[in-house]
Amino acid sequence: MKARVFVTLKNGVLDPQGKAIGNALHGLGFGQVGAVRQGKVIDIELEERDHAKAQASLKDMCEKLLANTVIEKYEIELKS
Amino acid sequence: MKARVFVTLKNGVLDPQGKAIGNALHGLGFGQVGAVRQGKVIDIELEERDHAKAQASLKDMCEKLLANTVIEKYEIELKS
Amino acid sequence: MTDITPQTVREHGLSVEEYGRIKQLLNRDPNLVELGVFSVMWSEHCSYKSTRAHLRRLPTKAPWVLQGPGENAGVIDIGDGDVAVFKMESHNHPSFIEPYQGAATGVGGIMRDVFTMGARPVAMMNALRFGAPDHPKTRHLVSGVVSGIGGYGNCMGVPTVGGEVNFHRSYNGNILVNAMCVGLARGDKIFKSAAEGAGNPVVYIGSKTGRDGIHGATMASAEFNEDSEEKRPTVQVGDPFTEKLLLEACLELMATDAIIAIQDMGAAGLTSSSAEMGSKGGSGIELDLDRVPQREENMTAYDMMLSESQERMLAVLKPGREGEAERIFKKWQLDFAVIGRTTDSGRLIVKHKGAVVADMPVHALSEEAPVYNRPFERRTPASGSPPYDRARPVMDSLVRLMASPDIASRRWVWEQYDNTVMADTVQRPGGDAAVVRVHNTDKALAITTDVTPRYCKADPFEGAKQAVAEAWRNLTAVGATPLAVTDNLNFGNPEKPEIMGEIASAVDGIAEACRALDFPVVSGNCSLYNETNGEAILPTPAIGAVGLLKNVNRMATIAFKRENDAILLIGDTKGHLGQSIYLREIEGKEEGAAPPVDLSAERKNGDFVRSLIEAGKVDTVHDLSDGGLIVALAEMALPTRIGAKIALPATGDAIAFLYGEDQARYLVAAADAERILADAKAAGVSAVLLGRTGGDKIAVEGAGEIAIAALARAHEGWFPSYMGGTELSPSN
Amino acid sequence: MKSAVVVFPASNCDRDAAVALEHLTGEKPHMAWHADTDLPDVDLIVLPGGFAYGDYLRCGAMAAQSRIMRDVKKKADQGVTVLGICNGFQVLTETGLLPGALMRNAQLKFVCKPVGLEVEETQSVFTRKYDKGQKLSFPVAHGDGNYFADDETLDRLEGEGRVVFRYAQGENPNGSARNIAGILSEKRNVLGLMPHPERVCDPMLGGTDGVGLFQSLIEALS
Ligand SMILES: Nc1ncnc2c1ncn2[C@@H]1O[C@H](COP(=O)(O)OP(=O)(O)O)[C@@H](O)[C@H]1O
Ligand SMILES: [Mg+2]
Repeated sequence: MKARVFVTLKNGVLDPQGKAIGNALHGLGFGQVGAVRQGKVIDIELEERDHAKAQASLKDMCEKLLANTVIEKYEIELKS
Repeated sequence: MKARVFVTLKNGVLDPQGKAIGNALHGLGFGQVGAVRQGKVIDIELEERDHAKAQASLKDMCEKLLANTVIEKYEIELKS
Repeated sequence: MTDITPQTVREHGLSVEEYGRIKQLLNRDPNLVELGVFSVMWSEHCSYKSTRAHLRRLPTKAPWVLQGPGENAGVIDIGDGDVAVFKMESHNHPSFIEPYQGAATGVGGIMRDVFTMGARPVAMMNALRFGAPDHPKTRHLVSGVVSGIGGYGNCMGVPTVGGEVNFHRSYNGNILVNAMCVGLARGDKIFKSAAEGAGNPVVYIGSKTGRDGIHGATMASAEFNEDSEEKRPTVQVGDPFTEKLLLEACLELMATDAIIAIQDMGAAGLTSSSAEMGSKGGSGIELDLDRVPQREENMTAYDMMLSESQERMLAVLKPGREGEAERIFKKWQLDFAVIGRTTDSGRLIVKHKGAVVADMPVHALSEEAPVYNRPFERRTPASGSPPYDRARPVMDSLVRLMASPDIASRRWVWEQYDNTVMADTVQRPGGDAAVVRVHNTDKALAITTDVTPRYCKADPFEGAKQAVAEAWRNLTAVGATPLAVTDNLNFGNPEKPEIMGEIASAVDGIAEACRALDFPVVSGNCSLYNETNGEAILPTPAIGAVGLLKNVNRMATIAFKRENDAILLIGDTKGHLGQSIYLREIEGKEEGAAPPVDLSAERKNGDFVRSLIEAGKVDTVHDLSDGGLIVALAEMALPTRIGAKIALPATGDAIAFLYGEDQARYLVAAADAERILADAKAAGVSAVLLGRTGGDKIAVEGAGEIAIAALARAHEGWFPSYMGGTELSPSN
Repeated sequence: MKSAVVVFPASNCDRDAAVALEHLTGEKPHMAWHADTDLPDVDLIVLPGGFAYGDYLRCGAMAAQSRIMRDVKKKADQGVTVLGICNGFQVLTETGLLPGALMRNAQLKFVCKPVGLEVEETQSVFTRKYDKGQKLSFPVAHGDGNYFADDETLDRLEGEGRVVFRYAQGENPNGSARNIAGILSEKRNVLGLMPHPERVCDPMLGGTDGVGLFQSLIEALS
């Protein structure tokens, strides 16, 4: 099974990196760009058939390691 | 319109971060974890109604700034 | 197996003659693996085929040189059984394509060259040249290179203590990233790369092998053209964490006596490390590629032999010591595998999946590599002293110069490098030379890198002399005794006689200066083909140099320390404005003769200044270089905001006197002028009293004055405002 | 005072911390390997600067999960004094021994320079030898020193006198909330700070402002 985990800063936590990308895109002439936020995407291959189990252990991984929930939130996407 | 851009290392390019995360997950007892790769996700708000135009300018942004296509590849996801 | 066609040969960067020679050496046609191996071993990068004949003219010996060129790094004796190990290396092409990773892996590569010798790296330097500030790519390259150097070096915990940054349009399409590493070891614990003896295990240490940078070495030996960015050759990604583990693990293994030979896998990885170790040890090597730790699936023998995956080492151990070594590497979570053994066959034999996939005489790969006496034309040096506007207000020009790209403060750069980790950095970036204490002692190494490419363009011989002289002077200015040099020869396409002429003259210039100053070359690197669309970079023979302070408590820095100190100028001033920063920035002229270098004056003046520092008579010294006397004076005033008031000597033009770039000169500040003037007279050194420190201005009688605050704004402002708003670092 | 310095694979200020400790206490600290299960009985545990496990993912995240940290946590809970410098501070927040998080520097660059600090709190084993409001200069060297916590936490830290060091006016090098440079745990036995006191314990290296911190510890713990 393959999973994709997104780890992004919580709303309200300042994201200077996103802001810098936004500014740089403006500088390059992409005037239509509004807010930009940057996060991490972590692709994980899992040896696990059971969808629910996979979901549960991914949640566990996020809580224990992948995200720092003081500042970050996460989303889990399971692909087949 | 909202877009999500994924920038990840090309296959075959060493991903020290992914490797380290994989090792750490193993250390935490997640034995079912196989290969791990880490990339960036960039969420962009766009003032643009036309789907095709949005797609084209996002591609342009990726080529010019968001990805270094020597080592990275990108995917664009447009939402509404 | 793929047939070798003329096109395959060409794609491997080999000429028809070279291919013929390979067939002759093998007595048959090579297969593709063998062709690949030859192509990297015979590339410019690995074989030095264009420069080798010239490099022989460099002086490389002195009683304190324990290892000159020919090993991974040079080694010099610094007393008490301690040695300094150092080398400089370029990562120019990869850094242009992927600035962060290119620069990062450059740092990683040069560190491996130093710790593979058994030394712990203690200081890093970097000499960087970028295109014109207004070129659309420059900011992005500066930002990526600087964060790449920091990203790698900071994680390694080795302080990056200095370097150079220049801008010039000739580097628009070919930036230069030269990194230097200095390490410390005990003289009786130096490791070399000669794989002596037969039947010894060959072990692979470090990261797994992937298909990284295959043909990186051949890429570094070919000129860029417009579509090479499209072809996008693979660039390696660095992993400083693994390198840190590799460093500690290697040093731990080196503390045992299990190692016969060890060599980093740099450009051309497994190929060059095994061939070089075999050739130096006069032995053969048999490798079984099935045992190589692999990161990717279905790797071919060709892939593995040519991979440039980073953070790997090859070692030959004493038989029976494999277990001990393996335990150490497992502790550090690194891959370890016995992948072969040494033989007495003199051949490099490579097996893969049970078959022999390559079988070549080791000497054919290294000693038999082509050496070219390429045709060269020495250029007639530029001459004359261009006219300039003598009525221009002196102090306005000073403010402009202080804010010009080549003189403005590099604080924006060095604050991104951890320059104090290891708790021995005694002089941080910003002075004449960095000073790093030898841990637990009162002695210290002084380190600098220097070259003035505009002088080298005008006159490759005098320019190269100047680079050596300036490096020597910078070490002297902190009070160190200059000991030895590493060089990085960055030039254009050596197949052009005028470029080859630049190289030949530059080598002569380095050789003459090093000989006159007792300053042997102990290591170095060449980077050629730095051209885009036929336009070469300015000739840039970067000089890295190391000196020794026997007593770090007797050291000088550039900052004025007290009010009312006498300011003295050591050395003669003729007012040489040809090729000066003043002419370029203020008059818009890159013209005239490069300043001539009188090596005996350098030596005499430098020895005198050093003797003052050693005797404790002087603690404030700055050598004069870019921008001449007045820029040096401003730089001495800025750190402590103590001003100065000087008078011009009676003769000559103020602009030439203040901005001329005559060589062999220093400014010193000390309480007692009379004593120093008397000492100078006795030593036959010319010295004049210019004025005194004090106040919050730089004032030159008859030429005006300027507030230090205004100079500080100009000096500190340029870099941050130039880089402002582009703070996107490409990684993480 | 007996001390231990925890060594993660890519700690790189472990030696600097050990040198400062030995120099000031006259005793060599115990160097504890990250894979060890427990620490010896000591008065002070130091988590040094560096890059622990390469600082991939987030600084200190993987180190927080290492074997030795379980014992550090246990001992901290029992009241043993713990000092986290730079990367050590990051590890402490990731472990939950200190509140908040250290984010990427606001200007997105690694920063290495001496910065001005103010001693805000002298009621601690780490700062009793300093004066309240005393101005110090310590070097910083980090890419992720931007202290973040929600307002409630920040108010509590300030209210309970747990903000020990602040960056002086105009000297905040990383965008830290309320100029916070170092904070104490609730029980006041754990200090995390981004600047490096161990790099300013030798006049040759540009100052001795860091000595007071170690002398405070010696006085309190010996
Ligand atoms: N310009 C030079 N001046 C002096 N020595 C040089 C120069 N270029 C290369 N060398 C020496 O030639 C040897 C091979 O260099 P190189 O291939 O760069 O080594 P490595 O493979 O260890 O990086 C080294 O010993 C190096 O010091
Ligand atoms: Mg080498």
